Amino acid sequence: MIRTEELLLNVGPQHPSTHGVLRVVVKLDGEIITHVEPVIGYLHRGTEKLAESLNYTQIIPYTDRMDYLSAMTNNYVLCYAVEKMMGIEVPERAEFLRLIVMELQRIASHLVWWGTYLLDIGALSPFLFAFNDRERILQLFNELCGARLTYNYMRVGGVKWDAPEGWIDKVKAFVKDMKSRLDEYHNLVSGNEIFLARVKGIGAYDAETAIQYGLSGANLRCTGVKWDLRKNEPYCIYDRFDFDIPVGQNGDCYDRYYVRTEEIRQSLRILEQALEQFPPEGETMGKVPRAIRPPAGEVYVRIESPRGEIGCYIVSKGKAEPYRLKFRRPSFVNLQILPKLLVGESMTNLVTILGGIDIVLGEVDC
Amino acid sequence: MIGMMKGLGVTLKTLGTRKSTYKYPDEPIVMPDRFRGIQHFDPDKCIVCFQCARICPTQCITMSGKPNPDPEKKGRVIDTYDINFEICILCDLCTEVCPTEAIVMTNNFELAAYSRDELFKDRVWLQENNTNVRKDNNNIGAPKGGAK
Amino acid sequence: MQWLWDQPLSWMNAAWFTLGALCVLGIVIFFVTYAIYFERKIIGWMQFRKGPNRVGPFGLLQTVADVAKLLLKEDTIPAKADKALFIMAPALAFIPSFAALAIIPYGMNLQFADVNVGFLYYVALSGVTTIAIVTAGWASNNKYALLGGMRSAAQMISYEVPLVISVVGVAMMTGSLNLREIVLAQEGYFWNWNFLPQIIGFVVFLVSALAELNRTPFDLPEAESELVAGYHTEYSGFRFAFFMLAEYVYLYAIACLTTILFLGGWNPPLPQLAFIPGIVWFILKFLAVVFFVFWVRATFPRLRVDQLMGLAWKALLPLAMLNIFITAAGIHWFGWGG
Amino acid sequence: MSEEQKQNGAGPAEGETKAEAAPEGAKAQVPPAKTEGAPQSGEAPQAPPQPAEAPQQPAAPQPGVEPKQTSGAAPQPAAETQTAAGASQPAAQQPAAAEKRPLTDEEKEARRQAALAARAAKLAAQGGAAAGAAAGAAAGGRAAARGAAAAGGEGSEEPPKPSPNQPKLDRAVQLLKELVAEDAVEEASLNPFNDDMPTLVIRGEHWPKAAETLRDHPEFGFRYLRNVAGVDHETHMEVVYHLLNMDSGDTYCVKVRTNRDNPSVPSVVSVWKTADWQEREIYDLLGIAFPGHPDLRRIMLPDDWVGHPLRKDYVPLDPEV
Repeated sequence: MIRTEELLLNVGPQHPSTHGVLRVVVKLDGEIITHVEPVIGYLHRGTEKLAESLNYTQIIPYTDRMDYLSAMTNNYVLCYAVEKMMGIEVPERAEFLRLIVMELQRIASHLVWWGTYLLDIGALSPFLFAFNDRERILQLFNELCGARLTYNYMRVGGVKWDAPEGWIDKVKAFVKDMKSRLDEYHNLVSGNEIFLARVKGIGAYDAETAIQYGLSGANLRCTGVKWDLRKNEPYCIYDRFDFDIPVGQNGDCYDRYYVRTEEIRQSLRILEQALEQFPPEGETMGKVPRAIRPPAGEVYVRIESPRGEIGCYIVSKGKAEPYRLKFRRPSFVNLQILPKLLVGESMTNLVTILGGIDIVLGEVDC
Repeated sequence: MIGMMKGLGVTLKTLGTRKSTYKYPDEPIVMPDRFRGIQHFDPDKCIVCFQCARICPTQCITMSGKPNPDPEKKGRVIDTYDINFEICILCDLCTEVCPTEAIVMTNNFELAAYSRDELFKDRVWLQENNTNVRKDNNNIGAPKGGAK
Repeated sequence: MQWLWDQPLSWMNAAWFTLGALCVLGIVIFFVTYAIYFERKIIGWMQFRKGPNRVGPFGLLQTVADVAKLLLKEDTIPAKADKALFIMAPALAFIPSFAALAIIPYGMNLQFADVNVGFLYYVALSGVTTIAIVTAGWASNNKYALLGGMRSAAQMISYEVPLVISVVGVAMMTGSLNLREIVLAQEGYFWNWNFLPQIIGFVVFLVSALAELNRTPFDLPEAESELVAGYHTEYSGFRFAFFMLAEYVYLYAIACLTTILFLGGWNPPLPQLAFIPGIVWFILKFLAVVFFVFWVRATFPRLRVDQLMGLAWKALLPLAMLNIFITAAGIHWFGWGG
Repeated sequence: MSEEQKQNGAGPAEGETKAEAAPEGAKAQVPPAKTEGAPQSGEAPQAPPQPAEAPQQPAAPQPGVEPKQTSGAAPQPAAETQTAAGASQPAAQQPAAAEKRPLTDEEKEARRQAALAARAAKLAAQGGAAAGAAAGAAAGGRAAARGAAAAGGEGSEEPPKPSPNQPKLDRAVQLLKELVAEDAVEEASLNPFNDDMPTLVIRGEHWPKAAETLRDHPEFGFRYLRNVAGVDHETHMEVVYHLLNMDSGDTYCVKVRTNRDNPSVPSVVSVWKTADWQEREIYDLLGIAFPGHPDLRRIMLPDDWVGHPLRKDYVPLDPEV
């Protein structure tokens, strides 16, 4: 009688397609996965403990390093929370700058996801296509706030830097080019039969499971649930622009791909309208008291980051440092569904599904 | 099959397009003015107010002042000023709060070193690092709303 | 080299044989270094970037530098690896690939060995490499390598079948397996090259050839994103160079075979162009096929293992069979073939 | 924050002794009006929370010049908190003499009084005596009208404009009392910072049943648990759940309190699957046990880690870090 034994395989923490230091302990029966157990914590830097001894301006550089692919949305969620507690009014031009910068960040983050996702599935060129266009966004950010990845751009009450002259036209030029580039991406990949065969029907779940697991962002919208914080709980000045929310039907990897690529198109639409209504001049910093001390109390604020709903829960005791600061990180919550999706799949699908959920380990371990 | 053909078409088209590779080691990359590179420190502007040391999120600035040598001027003069570039995250908060723009960011970013203690830059080194210093030092954190 | 065959073996002949073999080896090594270089250049150009251009003028010495680096690299053998198999696997992979080059006719009399079952000889030898890859996967005592080895065994065996059957059509049309006859049968204009009447056979051959070479979209055995590096995860230094060498020599062999079997070897497309020597046409067609393989690698994603198997048995094999019937009907009613 | 820097910082920077920051300053007699109250009702049900900077923000705070409180619309609390933090945290960018506001005597006297009260409260908090004192007490001696855990039950000092969420809150409390248990809800209040998000504090032992009702009852329908956070107030530990009803867009905040020595809150993984890892994280960093959790292990820290870092009394392994 042949005695077969299950192969215990450690995928990660150092592995080409785990998008960071995630270790997935997998029991394999041949190629089929029988048991999955994600292990995280390799990138845990204790941001929440550190934040308890830093004042609010000092925490902002730490939020850049949480979800390092969309630092702007992390900055915004912290500033928005403090502004909501202190009731600070952010001037018009600062709001516009924040919106433009966040939407550019969403495009950049989706481009990184698109490139690495195709690389996981095996196609080499899309990764270079995506990074070639993302480079233009990084140049824009570099000119605006002096850094390519960790921007430290927003301050409580507004933004630190005003747009240098000529910057807005560069953004307009980028938005125009990106539209045609996006069609080229679809030509390169979206119709490719091999890609479709690799992605359709993989890692599917229904709306009820998505809500049960508290998923957010494209992982929730791919099942047909139309929930986007920019529309359902508008913040910043999102309610002034019209854009629609792409929604998938059957919640498989292809729908997540469709929703995210469609979101890039919608972000371009928002950017166009925002650039037209951009106030020519105005304050970039609201009236902020010298020492930022939110009154005692607590607030939970949430915005739509490229990976889902990022929330910032601050309990303040009236001091300059938060008494307790907790970030609701979308990647951390979205990763919980991985074991449920992987059992019974093959090794190759593990990479496709993990890439589809689009997690960033800096945010998972916070 | 059409999808694959279109894909092949796209890659063929990119065969002839302009390439975007930098010739970095040969031609240095020109960074925009606001780029946050390594700091430049100007000791005589410094009034030893410890604002930068206090605001630094990673506390990597250690400085000490000494009473002014010539008797008639009061106040203090900077004695030692070190930034530990092992943990400095170049977040530009120190230049933001400095009232006299004694510390400003430059555009050069080459910080690679063979040993860790070379990353412990002292006052003299920071003073000499004065190539392509940043002009627009928007220090909004400084008192009086900073030099706009 | 044909005139040497009939004379009895003497020291003089043996020297000629080794000299011939060495010069073919030289040509192939030269091809392999510049195939790697051009592959990286072409794929680079297709991705908005310049390929290697730092070592030597225009980066021409890049592959030479790589090979030198591999030679100097420390040759690690994993602790609990199966030492004998681990050492033997790379050699086992390279030798058949080089031996298979003997039967390729580059010109009318430019052929190393005129075997009348040329293609069969090639298929037999390429089977040996499959064993080498499986032993490499098993011997390096690494789970990823084992998975890579298993996958490649399944893939290469199941793609040899459509590969062989798709060439049966060509053999039927020319009436012989000797590669030189096959090329001679394709004289004249380009439309009586084999790839037009045998268009199905051509497509099936190309697809299964890609699978044989473990190249995208079938590069499952060394799928970077899942299996880290597949069967040669644990190999370093010169042993790894052997695997790379074997892969590119097979690319050379398959490209030559495609030119011979389907694109009319050294025959010019139009007889009026016959003043250009045959070898130039051979090289042009050969480079076209190689460019196509690089082009496919830059564009397509990878297939999953079960899709791969499904494609081989459910799509390519029936197509190849169909091709045989069509050729048979063609020969019988329309008088194709010699 | 190295010691000597604090001395230098405190020494030259501030002349007068700075009392422990009483965030609202002495005179918080009028709780800041529910700034978002009035326009709230007009809001479409789909998007109740009003972005903070909606025009209805009556008085933008004047940073340095606001000694008096303008009549009805309270300026932002930060504006009147000109008092720099106490010795422990010198104000970050507090220039010594740059914008000294003229302090009225009455203002100075009030601040001293607040400082004394704050110090008393701080001692009380350390002593842990005030068992009943909710989180509010630890926040310093300001009037009880403020914020979430106001001692006087829900909204005893009803703000001039009753906020639209008030009826929802009462309905929720009443429903929970009926369906779960008489004493299920310890407190209920509206969080003024969060567009009056109704906040309920539910007793630990009734929490599983309450969670069930919150999710399944047609009136609640909170099928989406968006955030689970653990907070360590010196006097007690708290687990905060933020719930969302996707159809109506309401968000509720539910808190469950537990003592500090062996904190435990019943797990709700059976109700919302998303709580699984978030509870494990709270267990890992704060040490709150979650009976009923399928697989309660450390998630962030190595398994052999000693202690729970996010606790206030956590002594880091090597203090230099």
